[in-house]
Amino acid sequence: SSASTSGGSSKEQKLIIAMSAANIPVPDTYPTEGYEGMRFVGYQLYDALINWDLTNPDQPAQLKPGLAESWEADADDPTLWTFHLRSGVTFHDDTPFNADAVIFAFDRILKPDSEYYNAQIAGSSASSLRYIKTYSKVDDSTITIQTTQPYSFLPYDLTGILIASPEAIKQYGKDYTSHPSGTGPFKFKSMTQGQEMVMVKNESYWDGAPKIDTIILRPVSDPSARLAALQSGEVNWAEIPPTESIDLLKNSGFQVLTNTYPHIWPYVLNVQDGPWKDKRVRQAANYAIDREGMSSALLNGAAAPATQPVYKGHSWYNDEVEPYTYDPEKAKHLLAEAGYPDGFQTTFIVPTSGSGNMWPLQMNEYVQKNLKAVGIDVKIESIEWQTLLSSFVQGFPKDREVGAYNISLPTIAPNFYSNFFATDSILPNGINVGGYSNPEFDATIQKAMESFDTEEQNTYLKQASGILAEDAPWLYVVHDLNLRALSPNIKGFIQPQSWFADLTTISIE
Amino acid sequence: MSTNIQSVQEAILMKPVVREPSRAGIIWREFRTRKAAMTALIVLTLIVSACLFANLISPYDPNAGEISDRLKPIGTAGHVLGTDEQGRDLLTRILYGGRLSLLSGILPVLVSSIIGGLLGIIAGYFGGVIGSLIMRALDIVFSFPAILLAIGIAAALGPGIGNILISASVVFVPPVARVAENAVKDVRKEEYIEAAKSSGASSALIIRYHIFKNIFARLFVFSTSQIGVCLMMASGLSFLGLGVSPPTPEWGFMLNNLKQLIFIEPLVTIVPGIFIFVTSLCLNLVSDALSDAFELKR
Amino acid sequence: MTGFIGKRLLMLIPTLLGVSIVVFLMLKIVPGDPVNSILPPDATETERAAIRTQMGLDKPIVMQYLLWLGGVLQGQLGDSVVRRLPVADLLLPALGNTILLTCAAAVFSFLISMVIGVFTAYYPKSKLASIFNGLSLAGIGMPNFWAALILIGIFSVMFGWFPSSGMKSVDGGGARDLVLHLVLPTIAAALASLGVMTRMIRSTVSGLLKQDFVFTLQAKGCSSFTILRHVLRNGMPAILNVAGLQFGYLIASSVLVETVFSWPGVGQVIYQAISQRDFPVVQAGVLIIAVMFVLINLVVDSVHAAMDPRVRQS
Amino acid sequence: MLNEQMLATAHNNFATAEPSADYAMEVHDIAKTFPVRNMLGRRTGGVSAVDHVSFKLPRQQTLGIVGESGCGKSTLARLVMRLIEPDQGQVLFRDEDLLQLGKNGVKDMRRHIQMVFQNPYSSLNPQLSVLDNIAFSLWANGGGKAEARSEAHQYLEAVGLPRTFADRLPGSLSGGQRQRIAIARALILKPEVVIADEAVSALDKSVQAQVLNLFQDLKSALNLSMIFISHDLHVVEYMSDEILVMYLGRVVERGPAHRVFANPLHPYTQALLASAPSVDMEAPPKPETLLKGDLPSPLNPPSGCRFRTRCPLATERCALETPVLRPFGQGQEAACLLLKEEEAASIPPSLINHS
Amino acid sequence: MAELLEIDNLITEFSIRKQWIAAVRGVSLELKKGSTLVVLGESGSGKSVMLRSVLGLKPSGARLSGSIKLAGDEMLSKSAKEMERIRGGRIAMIFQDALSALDPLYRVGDQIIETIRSHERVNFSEAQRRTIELLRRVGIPSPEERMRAFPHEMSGGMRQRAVIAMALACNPDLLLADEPTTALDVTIQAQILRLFKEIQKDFGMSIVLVTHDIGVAAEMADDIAVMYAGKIVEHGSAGQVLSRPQHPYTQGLIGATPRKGQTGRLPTIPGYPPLITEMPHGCSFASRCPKAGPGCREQTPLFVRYDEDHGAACLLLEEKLQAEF
Ligand SMILES: Nc1ncnc2c1ncn2[C@@H]1O[C@H](COP(=O)(O)OP(=O)(O)OP(=O)(O)O)[C@@H](O)[C@H]1O
Ligand SMILES: Nc1ncnc2c1ncn2[C@@H]1O[C@H](COP(=O)(O)OP(=O)(O)OP(=O)(O)O)[C@@H](O)[C@H]1O
Ligand SMILES: [Mg+2]
Ligand SMILES: [Mg+2]
Repeated sequence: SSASTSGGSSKEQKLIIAMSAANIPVPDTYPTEGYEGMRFVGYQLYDALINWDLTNPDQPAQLKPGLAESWEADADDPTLWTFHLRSGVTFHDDTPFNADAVIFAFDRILKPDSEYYNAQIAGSSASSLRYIKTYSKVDDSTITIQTTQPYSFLPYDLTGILIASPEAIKQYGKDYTSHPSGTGPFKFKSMTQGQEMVMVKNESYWDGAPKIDTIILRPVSDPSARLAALQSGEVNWAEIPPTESIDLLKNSGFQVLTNTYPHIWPYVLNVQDGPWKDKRVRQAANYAIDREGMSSALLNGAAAPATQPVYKGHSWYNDEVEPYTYDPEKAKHLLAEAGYPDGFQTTFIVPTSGSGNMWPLQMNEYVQKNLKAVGIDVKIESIEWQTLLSSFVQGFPKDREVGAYNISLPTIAPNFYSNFFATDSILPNGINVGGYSNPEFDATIQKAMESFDTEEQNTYLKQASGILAEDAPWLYVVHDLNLRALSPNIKGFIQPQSWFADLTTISIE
Repeated sequence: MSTNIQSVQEAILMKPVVREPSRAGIIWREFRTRKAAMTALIVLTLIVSACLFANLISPYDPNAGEISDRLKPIGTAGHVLGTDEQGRDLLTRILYGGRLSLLSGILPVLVSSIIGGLLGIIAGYFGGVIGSLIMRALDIVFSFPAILLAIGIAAALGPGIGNILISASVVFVPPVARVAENAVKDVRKEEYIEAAKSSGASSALIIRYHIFKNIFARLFVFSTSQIGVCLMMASGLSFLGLGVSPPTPEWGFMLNNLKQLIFIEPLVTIVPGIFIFVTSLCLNLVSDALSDAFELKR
Repeated sequence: MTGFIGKRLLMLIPTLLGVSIVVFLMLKIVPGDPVNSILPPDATETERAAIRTQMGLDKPIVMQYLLWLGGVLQGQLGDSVVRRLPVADLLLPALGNTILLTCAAAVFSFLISMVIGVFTAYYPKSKLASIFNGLSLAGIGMPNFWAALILIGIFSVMFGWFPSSGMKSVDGGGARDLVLHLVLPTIAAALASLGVMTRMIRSTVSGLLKQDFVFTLQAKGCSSFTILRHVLRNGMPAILNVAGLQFGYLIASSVLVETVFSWPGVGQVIYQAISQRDFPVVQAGVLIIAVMFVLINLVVDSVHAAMDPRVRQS
Repeated sequence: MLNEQMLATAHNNFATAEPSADYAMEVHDIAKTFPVRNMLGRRTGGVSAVDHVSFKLPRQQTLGIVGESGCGKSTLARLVMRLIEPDQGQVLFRDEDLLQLGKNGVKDMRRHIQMVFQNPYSSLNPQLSVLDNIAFSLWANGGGKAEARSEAHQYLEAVGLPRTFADRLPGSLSGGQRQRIAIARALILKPEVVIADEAVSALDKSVQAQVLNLFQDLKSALNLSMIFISHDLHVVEYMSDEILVMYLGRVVERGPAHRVFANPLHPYTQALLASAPSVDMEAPPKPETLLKGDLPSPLNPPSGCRFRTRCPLATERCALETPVLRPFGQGQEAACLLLKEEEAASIPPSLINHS
Repeated sequence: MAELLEIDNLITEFSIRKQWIAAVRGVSLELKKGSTLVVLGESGSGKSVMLRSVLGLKPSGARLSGSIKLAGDEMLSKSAKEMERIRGGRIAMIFQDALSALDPLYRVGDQIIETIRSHERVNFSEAQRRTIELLRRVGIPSPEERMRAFPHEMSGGMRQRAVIAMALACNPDLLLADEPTTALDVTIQAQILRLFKEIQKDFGMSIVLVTHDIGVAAEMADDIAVMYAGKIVEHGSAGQVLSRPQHPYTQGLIGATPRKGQTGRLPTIPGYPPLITEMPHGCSFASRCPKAGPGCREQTPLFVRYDEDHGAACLLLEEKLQAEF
């Protein structure tokens, strides 16, 4: 093939990634293009105080020290945290990393009156900043953070705040995104709008230089096009190829990778109004879905059944509750019990794209068919992801019946529980859009938040998962498996249980 | 040329008076001599009636299928064109889907022909300030990139076949109005319009009997030629995911669904595209021959 | 001549104003909030409101329009909400790419349709002519997104002759690489206009061949080549007119082809911007395309005027 | 060819003209200048198409208008019908000034003046049947469709066409037949005045004679007054009682047909007559010096006498003074500065010969 | 006497719906050097088709048979290239509508120059000089300027003069004029007809002039041929044909034209000419002929020369002549 290129043969090792995003992420400290931008640009160019450990494929990614070597909450005042910063780290522009850089990063998103305040990044990081009250520099390698309440999830939140070189930001101002500078394993080299971004390895990365020399990101939004690009050798890494191509790819020697990770593809049910108010109805729907058929047949193994917010094997997964099985009879029974022996009609609003939406409409169609079989007649309204988000954050329409939003979500950080299910997050105070409220759940989450012992915290979160499984405020369908395909010559990549990926371990043969 | 026509006409005169063929009859006779167009018409009729009587032809429910039967290749026993990703019979879905696809080709053209035709007639007949106001306003719509306009409208109204129909209708109004306006301007010069005016006829009557009847052929031919274009545009919008809601079948939407399989099961993916293609090809052939037939009559 | 162009330019102003107003109003009724493209789903309403204020989205629509228009008139298209870049940085390279693709498609379809159109007009009854006619009809009837998929299937997957997406190989660059990337999108984009142009050229030329002046040329004993020259010169305004429209359509309908081929063009950018509710990009993009569309037609009209003394003098 | 009986029945309720007034129509000093505008709609000049024309149409007689192409014959006809708004003037018809009437008044009046147009291929609606083409005028004036059609049948026969033509489309008819239909259409409104604008010019000679005969027959049978416009002098002479010769928007000569043709006064009339090819082999040879050059542009017509640029006799005075129509006896008038009244009777047959 | 043009039994047929239909049905004519032949006939009688056939400009799908000899040279056997040289060179043609006969986008002068240069190897300035000369010859004032005009900038008479100049460009032996004055006003027509006479005198060419106006025929013709339904029904010297028309059609045509001082009903020819696709048996004029006998509808009349310079194709005439002998 005339168009073949693969970085392996020569000395220069090139990793060419076909992203599913339609565009190159903007390389600021909160890149665009969602978590894919974080994955390929954010965590490659920058570090946070606390990073993700992406080296163990067998358990959900854990936190690990990033630019902070260690941290602790004050035993007497659990709202006061101290972070000990790593020394000897320099930014890509050769300026040193220190406490000032961290303070600058916080100022940039938390202090609206500071010169370099950036509202858009602030907005993007908002959910990570919600519990931070104050922060201050103690010395060059120490900072403290005061939270608004005892909040043990803070380290998770801090993974979302990337630290950039203050000098670079000051120097380039608005043009910073053409000269981004972090401490990450890769350095920015160049970017062509709509076409590609080139990053090169940071030889002096504090955690060991990456093995490959160059990463090239290409936005290829069409799954088939990604497949074609991989097959023709134009790229050696393709995110989410068409699920149907898995066997084909495997047979031709490509590495097809999947792994569970904190992602869920659910329906957020409207539990305040209409039939879904009744727990039995919600459970019935959960029993009506053939998750196995969806994940192994429709999606060809690129998804795993979901019966709780998190997947089996996750430390927050509650294996004491009976998981929902495919049991249409039981579903019908429950419906009859709830007073809907003949089922009912409802509308689901679903997106046409989004993470985990490998075949968005087909997946919804499949659920539609399952629910129809037990009498729940679903009308699907498919709208664009952005429209869906707008609609979602405004809650369910008041003037007509809408039973659910299909919205795929990350379940990385434990604050996910409070954000989506806690009573005090009900609209408009938060985005508990369905209006689910259970005091027992609220109490459990509060305890988790105030518990600074990981084991104990996990116990509470498991309990919370159990309650959510039983109450079924959501219709749990599948967990995405982060399908990606790599050329045979890519070695050393570990598919972690995470949204993100460690590209430093990779080499190309 | 005119002598030719004249003498043909005179020949008709000399003939013993048989029943005068109707206008439609004359056109049909002309049309019939074109083999390609006749074939196209037959294929179209087959497609349309197969779609209309899909429920009689196919034993399957277009929305039912077993997931275990999914993606059967073309020629599978029981599924002539194979099955789709949910295991539904593809032929059945094509036939049912054809209803919407054909509708989305025809209805917007019909609507825009009526609206555009009316605007064009008014602009062309009265001219002056009203005329230029109408035409300039339509220019604005016209200078929008059509597919983006449609995407915009569809985005504004939300996806759904109804909104595709609306946006396609809007997109086709300006060209129809232009054709109508030009046709009216041509007809307006004719002496019979002046004769009608001098007999004291009102504008409404003149438009109805003289203008409309004489631009009808041009408008009709143009409109029929737009059906194929409209069909393609609507399916293009569906292809972008702005069309019908599942599980309703529609060709562009089916193509969109199956597009992920292009490299894996190319034949399955090609099927809905072929139907769009063949239908619009036939429509073009027919409208071509129609335009020839109409011209001959004139 | 300059007066002609000047007046035509003046007449464009209301049209373009109208276009800008319509875009604005359309965006007003589009549901979906650009703020959601910036914020994660779990952001709260206060966080959203802050962003909205910062972007000026809380001002009345008329105010927003006037501010934007003022900016545009000063050459400032604003910043992309989603991509946080100046709109021009985003649009201009994409526009360049689209124009490249469109020009390639236009040239391709113009040349081929010229040859086929003239041939079929001269020899309407030949076998080859009916084959050409069939092909041009097929071109018109072929949905370009489908044609694009098929082209990829055949030429990149089966034969591997051409790359399937993008406009540059990773190690590539240079003209050869670009041309290779350009081939399939060009064909897919050109298909429909190829058909339209062929038919249009055929009917123009065959109409002209029946004209008295052609007859006079024959009677004068001019060679067929001279006659063809006269015919083409006379047909050129009509042909250019349609070609101009087609060029506009090509730009406008690039969305589908660009999507399938991941061609980083303006159609893609605007389409994404619409779905991401990135209003400044949509506004500027649509306006730019509309301007190009009317400018192309202006150019066509001016060429017409330059070529035809009757128009020039009227 | 003409079915007299049909005609009689068809016209039994024809408004029998009261012979009181001598003139069916009087036109006074009518003028029209078409504005010429530039692209922005600003007026940059005008085409003086009809300039201060007056004439009287004697009842039940035919007024012939001759003149070169572009001299304003059609414009004059349309002005009289108020199909174009004149700049000034009076059209007296049935004791009313047509130009003062409101919109509805004009509509009512118009039906008494009907026109037959030049081009038989564009004067009939190709999409209406022959019968409906004729009947349309009646429905347009509020008649019922059925009655209109039955009346149209009578007129179809009156113009010498078989009833079997009724359902045909005009497309299948020859020029002569179409012109007959156009005449029937004009007559069905029972007009007093018929204006035939080059109604036979597009017809073959053999067919032209048929239509001319039809006009003659109808005119006498229906007591019509007619304005007959043509550039064919022989035809006008054959048809007309009175003649109006126009040049570049103005009347240059007027008078009884036999007088004007036998004794043309104005140099232009003379030139016109001399130019017409003659069928007679024995006709005197053409004068050596024919009219020079072409009709000047009506955009800026020559000053003074508009004919002076082509007139072999023109003097300086012709450029300064605008000639008006002056009587030269026996109802003949001409607008030429060089003619002396006393000379009129003994004016040489061709001034041009003597130049 | 040198016959410049001899047409013998010329048949021009068109393929209409897979049938050969003749528009010119066996025309035989001859034209002496330096004389003018006027072809008179109604619309659709095949006059233009005949002229075009002489030029070898048949529309695609038409076929010719018979013989056309120009100064003894058979035209029908010439190759396309040879015909190209003859057209505009030895034979020139002028059309009815001078506006549409000229290419609207080219200057009039350039169109004449182009004609000259496609026949003779002369340089541009020489061609230009000759063009100016020609324009002056046809009576166009200040030809240096007018040659730079576009067709639409000229008046009808001017344009027709330019077209005549173009036809004269290569000094043809034969000039074919298809209704050259029909679109013009009488005064201009008279000018143009006079111009024809002058140039004929100067250049010594022969002219075939097609018209339906008997007046024009009377003015111009040495010989007149009357055409009806694709055939010559009467042919003779102008004086003979006009003053002693033999064929009923010619008689009708002449009668139907109003003359000076004519009053009363005009004699007419009833009905309409037949259509080429449906030629009746026998005499094609029979259905309209007031004198037609039963034989006329069955027997096709032959062209009989009953005088040295006069002949006609009419059965009645044949009978009459036979009776005389
Ligand atoms: N290309 C053609 N194909 C078929 N029939 C034709 C063609 N050209 C001419 N004819 C027919 O041949 C006949 C003679 O036409 P022609 O143009 O010679 O008539 P004409 O005598 O020149 O008439 P006019 O006075 O109107 O110019 C007509 O009946 C015409 O319809
Ligand atoms: N609607 C109009 N706008 C501008 N000029 C016009 C209009 N109608 C006629 N004229 C001009 O007025 C003049 C007289 O035209 P008119 O048609 O009355 O002449 P005519 O004598 O009928 O000529 P013909 O014999 O060619 O029919 C012409 O110069 C013509 O160009
Ligand atoms: Mg006129
Ligand atoms: Mg002719």
